[in-house]
Amino acid sequence: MEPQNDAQILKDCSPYVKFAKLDELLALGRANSLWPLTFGLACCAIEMMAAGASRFDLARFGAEVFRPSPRQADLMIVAGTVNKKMALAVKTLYDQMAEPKWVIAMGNCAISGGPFVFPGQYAVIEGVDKLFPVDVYIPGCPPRPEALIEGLLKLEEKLTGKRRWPVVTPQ
Amino acid sequence: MAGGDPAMNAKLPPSIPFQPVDYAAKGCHFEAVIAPDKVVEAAALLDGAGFVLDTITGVDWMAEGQMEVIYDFFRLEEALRVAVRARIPRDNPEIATISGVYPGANWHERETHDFFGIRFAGHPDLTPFLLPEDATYHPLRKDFVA
Amino acid sequence: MKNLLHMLLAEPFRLVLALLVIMSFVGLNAAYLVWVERKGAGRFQRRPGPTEVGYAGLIQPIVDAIKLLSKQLIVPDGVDATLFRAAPLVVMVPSLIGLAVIPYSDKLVGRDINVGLLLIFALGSINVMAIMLGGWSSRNKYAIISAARVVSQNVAYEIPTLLVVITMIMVTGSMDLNEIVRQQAGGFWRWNLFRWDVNPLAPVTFLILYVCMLAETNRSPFDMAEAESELVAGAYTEYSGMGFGVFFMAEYANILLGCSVATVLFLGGWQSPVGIWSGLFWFLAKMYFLIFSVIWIRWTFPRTQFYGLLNLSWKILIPVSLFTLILSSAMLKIF
Amino acid sequence: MTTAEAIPAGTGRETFVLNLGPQHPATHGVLRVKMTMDGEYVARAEPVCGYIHRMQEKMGENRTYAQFLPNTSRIDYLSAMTYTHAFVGAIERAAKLTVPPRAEYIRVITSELNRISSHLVWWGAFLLDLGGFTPLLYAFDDREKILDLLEGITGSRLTYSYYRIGGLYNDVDDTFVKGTRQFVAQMRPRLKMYRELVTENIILRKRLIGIGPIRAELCRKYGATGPVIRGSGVGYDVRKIEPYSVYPEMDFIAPAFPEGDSMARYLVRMEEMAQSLRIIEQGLDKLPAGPVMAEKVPRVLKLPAGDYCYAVEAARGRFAVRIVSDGKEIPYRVKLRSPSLSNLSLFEEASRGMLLPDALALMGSLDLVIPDIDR
Repeated sequence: MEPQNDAQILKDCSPYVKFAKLDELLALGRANSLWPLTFGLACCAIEMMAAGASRFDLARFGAEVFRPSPRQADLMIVAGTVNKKMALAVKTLYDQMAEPKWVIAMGNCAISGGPFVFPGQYAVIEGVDKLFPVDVYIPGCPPRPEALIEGLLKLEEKLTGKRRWPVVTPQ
Repeated sequence: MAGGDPAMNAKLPPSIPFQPVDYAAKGCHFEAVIAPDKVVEAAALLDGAGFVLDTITGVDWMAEGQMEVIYDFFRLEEALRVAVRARIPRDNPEIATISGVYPGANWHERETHDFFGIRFAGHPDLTPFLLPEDATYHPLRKDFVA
Repeated sequence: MKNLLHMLLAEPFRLVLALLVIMSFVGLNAAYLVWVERKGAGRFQRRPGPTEVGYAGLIQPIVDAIKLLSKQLIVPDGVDATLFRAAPLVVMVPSLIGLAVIPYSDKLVGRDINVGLLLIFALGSINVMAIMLGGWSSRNKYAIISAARVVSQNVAYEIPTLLVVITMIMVTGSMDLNEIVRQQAGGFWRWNLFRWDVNPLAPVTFLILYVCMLAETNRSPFDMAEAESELVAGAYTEYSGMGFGVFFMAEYANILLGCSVATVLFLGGWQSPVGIWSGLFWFLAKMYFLIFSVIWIRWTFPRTQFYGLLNLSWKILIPVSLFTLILSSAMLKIF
Repeated sequence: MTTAEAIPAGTGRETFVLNLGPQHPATHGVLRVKMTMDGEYVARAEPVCGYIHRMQEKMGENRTYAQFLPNTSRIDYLSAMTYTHAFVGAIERAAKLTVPPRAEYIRVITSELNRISSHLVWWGAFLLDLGGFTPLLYAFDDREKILDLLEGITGSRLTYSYYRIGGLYNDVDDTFVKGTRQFVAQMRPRLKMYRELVTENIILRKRLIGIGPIRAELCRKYGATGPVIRGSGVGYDVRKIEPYSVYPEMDFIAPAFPEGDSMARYLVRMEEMAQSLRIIEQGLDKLPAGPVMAEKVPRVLKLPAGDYCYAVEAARGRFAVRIVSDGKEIPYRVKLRSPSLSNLSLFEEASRGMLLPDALALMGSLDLVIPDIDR
């Protein structure tokens, strides 16, 4: 009998074996209850606050519970420039968060160092993905609160595989 | 001291060699170039005359082999900005601290030390201020390479 | 023989059933009070609050619970692991026990004992001990400051609470909660809140109990234990996942207990304010009104200063409650 | 009750170090404060900066004046307009450019709008420090209206870069003028509501009155400016003392409260918002017609060698730019004198012996923007 790989076995068995939906339930739970860490670095943090405020209201998606302690947060929104002095602290915060955890890199600085990168620069980290894995990148300098909400929906999509609202393309 | 508005002249300590500057073009009323060892004395005089320390900064004149330290002062009661400049050799940049006179100078001097490597003799704590704790480089020197 | 059978089978069964009902009641309440709080806060702050997860965000608490349950439980290096794990278990106990003796209606009571009030206040401080344990065992400076604060706050506020309770025991002459409620039958003017004849300062007494309840449950404006802008997350700083979730739930369970006690002692429990159709509905209505006011206060006032909090207790609440105690005992003696 | 006696040496009382930040809800960013605590009393609070140092001054040295312009709105992102004003002001001074009056008026109007939005963020965040959450959302609600107006003319919500060397990026339209008038009319009753709801709240007053007193002399020694020094009774305001742009033509006062406590600084900022509304109204009334860009702004801008300074009153105090030019296209040195740095530098001395929550209230009342300190 020829050797089969795991995926093949699973595929062959799939008509007969039904896997529990627990994973999907957990994913749904996690996606709809993303508690961000209260962690603002620079300009983008103000837009992050604006996204939590009345007009945009992250609470609609259950994501307004900003937890000041990394232990209780699910989502780290890196909102601003990370420099070499700060890098260790950001890394520590990420390590202190309980699994499962996600990271949104908000703004150009967090994505790539943004406008603060030039030949011979001595301070900024050129993208937080050099420190830890990033799930969603939101470009902008700073991104609008709508963009942050879109990023959050993208993260939910990544978790559940389903998109909450259809994507609106500009006319 | 020559020229300028007499009312303003009266506010300045007479022993510092202030020269009037065209405010409309430069944004400063008086400037004085003093010897590096006179800095503390000048600061004490300005403090006595009620000036506020605006900022301390350095300029790296690499071509001339010099570092310039610029002390900006202003008054709270009227528009009167003065700058005091002192030049020190670039290969041994050392100047006395004025943090004993103006405690607010502490951070400005630390920052200037960070950026230019200018040592402020007698400063209580010249550890890096804006740069990482273990930084040994001085990025605003003109010959700095990252 | 029949008696023995009753003792061995029916009564334990009834107790277990009551406990199960109370546990689910507490769980459901804690979950949905969070929803009310989030939705209410949204309304106070001119925003919709949770809307997307279920109709009007109604599934939000369940989703949060699923997420918290599935989070990693971190026991950080250097903590006292036993105490660290025990604290969240202990914190729920007093409110569960307390709710077992609260009369929800004439018949609906977990265990109708004649020292119910004593039981509640004898065990009521355990949750503070749990917060202290959690804070102390976390080996986190914020948590330790918070633990110290919680203890001194509790010491300060336990005294006026008990003075008020003693006053009420004297006024009603009973520690049986159902008996206290029964005495208040006949309409809202018969509630202990308006018993001018024996306690002319009854509304003040109620206010003291209410303020103490806010302080003992660590609610704003007395939320010293979890002073977010000062102490990060206070005693809970190191707790992750459900460890934090239990503390979070216990806060609401304690509010539930506090508001229930206040309802029973002052607002006539399950008695109707107009004298007819008394029952469970009135109890819940009064209790939820009190809970709503607690939420309302949280989103309206800034936090007090810690010495302000202690001053309030030692300099105002304790003398006033002592005065009401003496006054009502004098009234009882004279009339 | 607010201060403890200094701990005498050798009494055997144990202190511990509490590390506040770089991620802490009260530090509004990435400031770190090393606090030596005696129980809940602050024995020594030493701010540690540099966690968001972004090389702004180095960047000034390796790009042209126009290329550095966007950076100026990212130093203190809450009052981006005033910071850009200082930078373009220094260049206009050096290049002897005359800015058309319409542009100057629009600069003043937008700067004051920006000041209100900055103070609103401070107000909300400060109340958040004190444990009141709701005011933040009210403040942001009002702020959104300002951002709508500014977005309409600049295209950006936060980092405007609206002022250009010699004038403005573009002219304002009727929508902006009408909208601003409407905003001023709306904002006055809101300020009254804030006063009644928040300022007169007993808990707030207890937490602010007499807490964190800062004497005027301390401000002078440390170079603290803006609302901090005005809260100590000194009416120093760059707009009044060293006027720039068209501020001399405006009728307003620089409010000063002599108490020096956190409440005084609070009241200064609240009153400043009302004064800014007055300035905006006058600016709209006097708004002249005409171009918004100076003629003959050189394409390749080279400043004559020398030093050029320009100071403005930003939302946090005196912001000054010093440009050292050696006659090239690229500045030789750009020094940015930020108000937050000087304001924070007195924290160590002012907070000694305070309780932790009071020290945090004091820090909140200084209104810090950390990237403004670290640059």
